[in-house]
Amino acid sequence: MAWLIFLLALTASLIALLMAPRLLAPRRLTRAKEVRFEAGNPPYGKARRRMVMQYLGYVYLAMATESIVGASIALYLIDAKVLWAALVAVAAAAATAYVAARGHD
Amino acid sequence: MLIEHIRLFAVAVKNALRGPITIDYPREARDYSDRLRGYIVNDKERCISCGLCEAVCPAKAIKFSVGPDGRRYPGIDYGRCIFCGYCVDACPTGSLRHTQLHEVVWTHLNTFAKYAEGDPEEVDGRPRRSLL
Amino acid sequence: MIRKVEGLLRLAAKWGTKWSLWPPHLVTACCGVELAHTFGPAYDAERFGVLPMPSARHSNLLIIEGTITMKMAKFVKWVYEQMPEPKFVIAMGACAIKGGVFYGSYHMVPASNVVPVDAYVSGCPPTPEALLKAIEEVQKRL
Amino acid sequence: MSGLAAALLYPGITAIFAYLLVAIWLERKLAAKVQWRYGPLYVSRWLGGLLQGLADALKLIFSELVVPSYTNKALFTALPLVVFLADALPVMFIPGAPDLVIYRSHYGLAYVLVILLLATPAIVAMAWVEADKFTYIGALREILMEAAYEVPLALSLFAMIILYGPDPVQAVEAQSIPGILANPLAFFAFFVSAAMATSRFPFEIPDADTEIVFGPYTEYGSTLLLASFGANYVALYSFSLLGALLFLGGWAPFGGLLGAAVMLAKAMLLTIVWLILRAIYPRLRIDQALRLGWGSLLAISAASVAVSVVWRLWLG
Repeated sequence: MAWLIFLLALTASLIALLMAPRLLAPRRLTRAKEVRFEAGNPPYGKARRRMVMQYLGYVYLAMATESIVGASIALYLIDAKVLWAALVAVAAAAATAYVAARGHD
Repeated sequence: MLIEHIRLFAVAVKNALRGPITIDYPREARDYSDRLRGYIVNDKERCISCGLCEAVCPAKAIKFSVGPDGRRYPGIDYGRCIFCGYCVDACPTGSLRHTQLHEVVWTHLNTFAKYAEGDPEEVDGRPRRSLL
Repeated sequence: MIRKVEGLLRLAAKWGTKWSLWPPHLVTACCGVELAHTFGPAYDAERFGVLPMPSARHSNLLIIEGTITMKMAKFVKWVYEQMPEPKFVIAMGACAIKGGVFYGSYHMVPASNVVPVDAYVSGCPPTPEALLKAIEEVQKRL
Repeated sequence: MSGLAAALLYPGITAIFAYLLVAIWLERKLAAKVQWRYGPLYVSRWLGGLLQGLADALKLIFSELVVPSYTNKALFTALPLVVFLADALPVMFIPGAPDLVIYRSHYGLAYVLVILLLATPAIVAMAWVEADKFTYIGALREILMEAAYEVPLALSLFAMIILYGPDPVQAVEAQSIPGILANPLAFFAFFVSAAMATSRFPFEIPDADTEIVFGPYTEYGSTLLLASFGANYVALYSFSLLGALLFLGGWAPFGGLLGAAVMLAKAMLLTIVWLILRAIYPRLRIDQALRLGWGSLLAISAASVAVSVVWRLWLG
């Protein structure tokens, strides 16, 4: 039950925190506050532009390696006898990722 | 490689133990030189109303106005004064002078000090400290 | 009872705002150097809880550092309007008060024409101690 | 009863918020000390400015909450809350003392690992909803940082799981010598990847305030800033509790209330080391951080797994 109390109390305190300025703080909306912040300039152009693809390889690498490592940990937790298989999988994944990341620059 | 990082940590700890060099402003004051160009005051007895200060002021901050005794005295607008000290240099009798007061803060736009007289309390009583 | 709670809340708001004035980075002219000096180790404005913040959305103290030209006035106004509500302004330097040496120039705007100013610091540029005194002045106002 | 105390006092909510205030004060104070300054002082001179965090929090509570009209307003206000929750949830599984645990689970460490890795997607979602140019760059950097640290973090925790088992309460009892001595490589990998995860200084890349205004937190004023940026410090709290538990022996020599105090002291020690990094290192570029994460850090964390296996074989 403690976890439920923890979650509820944490959520309640956070919501109270977010509601507090609405009740307590002065409000005066202007047009400048309504638009997005652009370091003192009036905003122009689109905010979401084309992503830098340069380092995307690392993200793919992370997804691939992470899935193998995660699966190994999960399998090890389910059955401790597969430790050796898990170790081999992790070692192979880490070595592949290491070599792959070397060639990425 | 590792030695370098350990040295970084050592430098940080050494600096942390050295203690602050900060001038604890409202309790301490920085030891400026005596010739600090601060708030400018005028000595009415010595002023001869010659108008040289008004002529020389680069920011045109000095205006003359008629005082209670019928003579004209300079007043300084601190909204424009840049504390350059030209008026003090130009003053032939030395009636204008700088004080050590340099924290000139106003809460209103009425920054004109008429007749530039008086003797503002100098920032004394606080320990003075040089920076290094 | 309700009035007592209200008074207590107002007191807490004032106390919190007093010791936590965060200026955004808006350096308009040369007085920015003295501002940097104020926040550096020598004078350390952080003793008063004044912490420079990068975004106008987080800050509540606008320090106008020196000359505002017509072009810059637009952005000063914009930054001021983007700041959340309890907000204070310090105009620093002779140029920001009435124009200093540029008085009467066609491109010169006094700070008080752009935003409501709480404290003026004279000097060209003012010493860091003068700026700290202005910050104290703003704190006294709360 | 002890569960209730754990949920509401330590390591639960009171401790989280107290830590938030103390850690921010401590960070500013430590950085100031190294830079020969005083740091926050005048707010409460007799305490060395300890109330600064409280003053900042009060200021943020009493300042206007701006929700820009171009965003999805519900998500805009809800996502900082999600980030805060995601960073605070690992505390649920980490015991503060032998029986001060909010949710006793046999697989506690695995849950902690999963939840710690889930915080970043929440931050990315937050930055995406804000739809600002700076938050967008911050979100991209956040994704890349997670790509850099998640595998070393998982591997270093895997090493400790092999050594002590996945139950956090038993992990302390299993430590005859502190984990930092048993497996220093795992501690190093954990330390660096936790610094990456909470954007401590050499890796303060997503919210680099000199480059991109405040990264993912640019648009948030008022208490939203407290919830979103404070979440970093809550993550730091989770990480330092976890580090104290796994590597410094938890409440080791004692038990009960004294044990809780010892554990908190160890966690604060770790926190101080993480915080003082701000005064020591310059910021890395994103590609340098990625190369570090996929180079030496990956190798070290893989080696730490091998070290754990050697320990297991030696001990039987």
